[in-house]
Amino acid sequence: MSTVLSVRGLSVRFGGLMALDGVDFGVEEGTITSLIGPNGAGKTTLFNAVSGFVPASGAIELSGRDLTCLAPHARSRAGVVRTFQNLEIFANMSCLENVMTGAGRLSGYGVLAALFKTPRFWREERAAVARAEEALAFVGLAEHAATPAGDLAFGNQRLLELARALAARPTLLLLDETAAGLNMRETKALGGLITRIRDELGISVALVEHDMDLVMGISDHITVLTFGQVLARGRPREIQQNPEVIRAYLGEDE
Amino acid sequence: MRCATMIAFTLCLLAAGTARAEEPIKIGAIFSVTGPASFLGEPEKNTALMLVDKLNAAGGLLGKKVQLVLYDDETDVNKCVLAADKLLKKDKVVAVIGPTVSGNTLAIMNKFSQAQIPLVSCAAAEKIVTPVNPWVFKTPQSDRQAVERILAHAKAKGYKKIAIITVSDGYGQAGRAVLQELLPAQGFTLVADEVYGPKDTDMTAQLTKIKGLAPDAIICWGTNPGPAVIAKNRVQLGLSTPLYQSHGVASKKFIELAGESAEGLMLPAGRLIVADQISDGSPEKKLLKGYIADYEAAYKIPISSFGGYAYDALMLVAEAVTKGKSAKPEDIRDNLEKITGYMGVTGTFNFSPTDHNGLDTSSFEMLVIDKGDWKILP
Amino acid sequence: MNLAALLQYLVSGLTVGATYGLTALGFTIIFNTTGLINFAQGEFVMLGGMFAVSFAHLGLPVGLAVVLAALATTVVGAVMERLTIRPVAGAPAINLVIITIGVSILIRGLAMLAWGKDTFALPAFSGEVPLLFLGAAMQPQSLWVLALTLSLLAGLRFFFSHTMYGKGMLACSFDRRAAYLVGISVERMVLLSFMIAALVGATGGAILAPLTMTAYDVGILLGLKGFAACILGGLGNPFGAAAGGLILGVLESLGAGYLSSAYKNAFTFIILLLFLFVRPTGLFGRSSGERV
Amino acid sequence: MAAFRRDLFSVLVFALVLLAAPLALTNDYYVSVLILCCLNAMVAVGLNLLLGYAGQISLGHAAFYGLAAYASGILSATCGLPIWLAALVAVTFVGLVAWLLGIPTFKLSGHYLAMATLGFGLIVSIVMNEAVELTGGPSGMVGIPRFALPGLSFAADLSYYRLLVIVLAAIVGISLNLIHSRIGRALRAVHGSERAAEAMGIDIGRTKRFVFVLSALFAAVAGVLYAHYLEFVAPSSFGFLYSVELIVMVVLGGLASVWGAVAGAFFLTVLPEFLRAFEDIEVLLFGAILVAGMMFLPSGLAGGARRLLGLLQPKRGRT
Repeated sequence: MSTVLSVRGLSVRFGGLMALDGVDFGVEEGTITSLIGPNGAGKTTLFNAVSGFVPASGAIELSGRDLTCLAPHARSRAGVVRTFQNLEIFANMSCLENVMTGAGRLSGYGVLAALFKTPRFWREERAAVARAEEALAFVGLAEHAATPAGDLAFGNQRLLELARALAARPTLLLLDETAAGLNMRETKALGGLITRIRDELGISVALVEHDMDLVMGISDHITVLTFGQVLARGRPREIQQNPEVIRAYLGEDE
Repeated sequence: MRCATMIAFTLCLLAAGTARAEEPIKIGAIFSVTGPASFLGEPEKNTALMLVDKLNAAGGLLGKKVQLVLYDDETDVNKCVLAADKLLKKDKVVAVIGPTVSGNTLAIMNKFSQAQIPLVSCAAAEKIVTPVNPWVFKTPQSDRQAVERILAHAKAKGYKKIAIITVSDGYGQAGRAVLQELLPAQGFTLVADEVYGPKDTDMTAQLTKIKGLAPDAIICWGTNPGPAVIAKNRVQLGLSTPLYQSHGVASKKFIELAGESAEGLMLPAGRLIVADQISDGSPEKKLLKGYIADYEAAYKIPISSFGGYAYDALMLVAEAVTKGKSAKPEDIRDNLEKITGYMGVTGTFNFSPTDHNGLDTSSFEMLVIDKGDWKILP
Repeated sequence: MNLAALLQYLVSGLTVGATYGLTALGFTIIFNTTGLINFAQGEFVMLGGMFAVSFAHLGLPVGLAVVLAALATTVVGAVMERLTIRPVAGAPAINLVIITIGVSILIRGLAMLAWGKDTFALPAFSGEVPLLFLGAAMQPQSLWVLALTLSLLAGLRFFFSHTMYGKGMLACSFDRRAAYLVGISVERMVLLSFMIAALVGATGGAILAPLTMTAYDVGILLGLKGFAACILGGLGNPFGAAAGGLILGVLESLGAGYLSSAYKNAFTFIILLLFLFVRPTGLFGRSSGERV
Repeated sequence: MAAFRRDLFSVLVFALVLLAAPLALTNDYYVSVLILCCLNAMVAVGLNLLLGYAGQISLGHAAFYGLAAYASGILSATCGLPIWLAALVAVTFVGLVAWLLGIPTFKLSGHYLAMATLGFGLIVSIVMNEAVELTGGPSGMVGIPRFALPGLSFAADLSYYRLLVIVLAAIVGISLNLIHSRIGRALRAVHGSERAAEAMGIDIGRTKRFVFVLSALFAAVAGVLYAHYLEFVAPSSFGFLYSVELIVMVVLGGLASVWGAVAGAFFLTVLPEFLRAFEDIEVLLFGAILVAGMMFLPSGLAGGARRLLGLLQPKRGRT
């Protein structure tokens, strides 16, 4: 088993505040790795640093390739695709178009091809539509292809964002609190979906999540962050029994 | 029965005949009734409408009514071009007066020579008549004549170093170009060449710079309200350097705006605003007083000196129609060119194939503002 | 370099800058409640001046004319909000901006019909004998303008940070729904912001009229410069707006004095652009408004 | 494929209707109005790509229009270049200016972007006014030749109009083709959420600059054709107010709709011709129509038309 994502000594500073302080984090190929920790521990910041939205010091490698110098879009093109804690769907486009934007990561035709409708344009467009439809079907939104994304119910918008990321066929999928705002039934279905992403699509997943049942149910590995530092890492069972983790959680949350 | 039909038929013919005789002479007009140049366009429109009523009340031209087809170009080039197209292609007028501003006139001139319809512009720029476009005339004096009047006065006073401050619009640019040319040519030194924006509200910066260069006189070229601001700023800065204004502010409005700061300022202007001070009994006084009385009776507002350009434009066209006894565009053009010694509101016009403005510096008087009123300088 | 001249440039610049700053304050008030740039703000300034001239013509004392002008314009502001802004509450910002553009055209058109196209002057409040210090001359009216700008600024600061209404208005701009949930009447706050903006703009217009004169179409340029002042200072900050206005005025004046009066505005805008490229949210700006 | 066929068909019908329009009009004068309609529509379609699709405002498009008009005018009238070459150089020049301007400008967003583009427009306008030797200053520049191509003359307004219809149809076609492609989706993604667009591998800086340059190029093409139609240019045609008018055309026509922009441009150009009969209250009516239009047709003419279509045939898929 090889390492897909390897983060070493990652630090992020916001003004005087150390949001992340020398964090090591890794995702093994074909696994679901969760990142948990109390509010403000730096989980989303870690994702932002990995996907390039905040400047950070330290090493970030994707399958051995250095990502630190790349802009966010280039990291996405390299294979790290993410979703957002606060929904960031393209409300002004249909569901299919939303997902095709993700699929666009794999097409490379230029302006002239689009203008003159070259064979390459048609080939790649058809492929993009196919991939988008496949991704929509995968998350169960096939019948909503033509619906404007803004008209979808909240839970479905979460799924749409997931489909959009999947259509990009990432090497590593970063899911930022995808279950936030979902009811129990939806959360359970989401858990199944994430497992299928790993098993059927073979995509490695990193997950920031507050819902402990979900995390414990589907994760292969868990890393716990507090105050910008790694508190513990291990399998779900080990984390559940780790006294420091329990203290951190009881001290902060419940 | 047959007889009755014949009578009816004859009546019809007669009716048709009179109807034909009453088909009006259509004259087009384009003025900037709204927009930045509305202070010119509005009195021009008023004057033209008033004159047409007067002409028609007196029996029209060649026994036909005169119809004025008037469009507002909103001081906008595109609207002006559309208005010109409309007059030429849709309304099929025999001649056009206006537009109000130079840029718009320049933009549509070629259309008139192509369509072979005469245009009598109410805008001042020299470019309108030099080189002569056979189909285009203009009634306002050229800036050159105003500048020459000012410089003659300055020379007599012995001024050497002159500073100029001009507005950055078509009017100011035209004046600035003439000043830049004539000042050195007539032996003056141009020490400062400052510019201000049409909507600027404070020119102390420019005047401070001018003050530092100590000129003998300042010439300001602009239309309200800028020159009034400059007059006020001059007093504020304690500048005693004589200030010449241009004929662009030759209206009571300027004195009202500048208030006491206007005292002692000098400017060249047509005689309309000093009609009272012209010697009694001269035919010019009668013409000017008549125009003023008619205008103020018709609109219940004080006359603006700028309406005179439209007065002359329309009356010159009327004169050409009457003189040549023809309202065909080409005849109007030919006869316009033959008009000499025609006394208008702005001055005495002497058109010729090489001069489509027909005015000289005698159409200007040098005035000084004294106790809130104009006074003719000897 | 001549020191008296430099001082004069600064004084002139501050005088002109105060006119921009005053207009900018009005932008800030509405922006702070609605996140909207009100293109009719310049027209409020124009109305203030024109109403004041009209009332003064009726023979009222200048002070009373100014107060009445400000009140009349406040009514205009309220009517504008009720008729054109409230009915479409929640519409995209760009639509609202177009509506304010339409309203500004409408107000300008009405003013043209009512007052004609001429320029008018209002008598100065305390005469026109220039005040001199260190060789720089200044109209007494300029002092009125500067004083008014400063006191309005102080007033607004106090209003926004120390009164219920002011805080409520600020809350609306940050998060309308949250403001609504904590019991703030968003509708009333928006109405109030238009009224205050009209009041501030009109007071400015009336006090400026003796210096700058007024006509039905002075609103466009003032609006433009006022907007630039807001941006330079950082949107939403009254202090920034006033400072932005003064800086713009001084830049123009120095540009006219030392570079070229023809290019003084170009000079000002180039500096503004370069500044924005370095500091994308202005002098005192919080994060940028992403609404347009 | 279906979308492409529909676009192609609609562009063809559009061009044919416009080409046939003069036959139905009683007077040559209306051709001049139509010519201005076409020119405005070219700029509006480009601006709509930027504003409607990518969600980036520009209050400086009048400057691109004007720069191209002046550049082509100066090159052909003053420097004596052949018109087609002058036009080509002018358009390229404007594209270059837009590209250079886009680099620092698109670090800004929202009102600050509006200010930056507005400032650019004002600076260009000041230069047009003040660089008298080059531009002829405020009263404008005369002597620009009528557009002509080697072997083709467009001296008559009607033939010029036909040329404009073809160019406009091409611009509309190009825009529609782009919209229904990866690039169009990228534009709308940038509008929808810049962060998500980046996360999907879209280079938002490049995308914004691309659409900025493209819309500037459309404006430049229109500007060149304007100068060689009027045979005269003056700075007042390219001021701040024209930029605002363009924005109004786009929004009133309907954001993110190519046909909406065309409709908005035609509507706003023709409207004053109808209002002219009202003389003094023309401006009032214009303002009132603007306000009412925005209040009652929030998604513009295109949105209104879509709603009407929706009423007529209740079940329709994508719009």
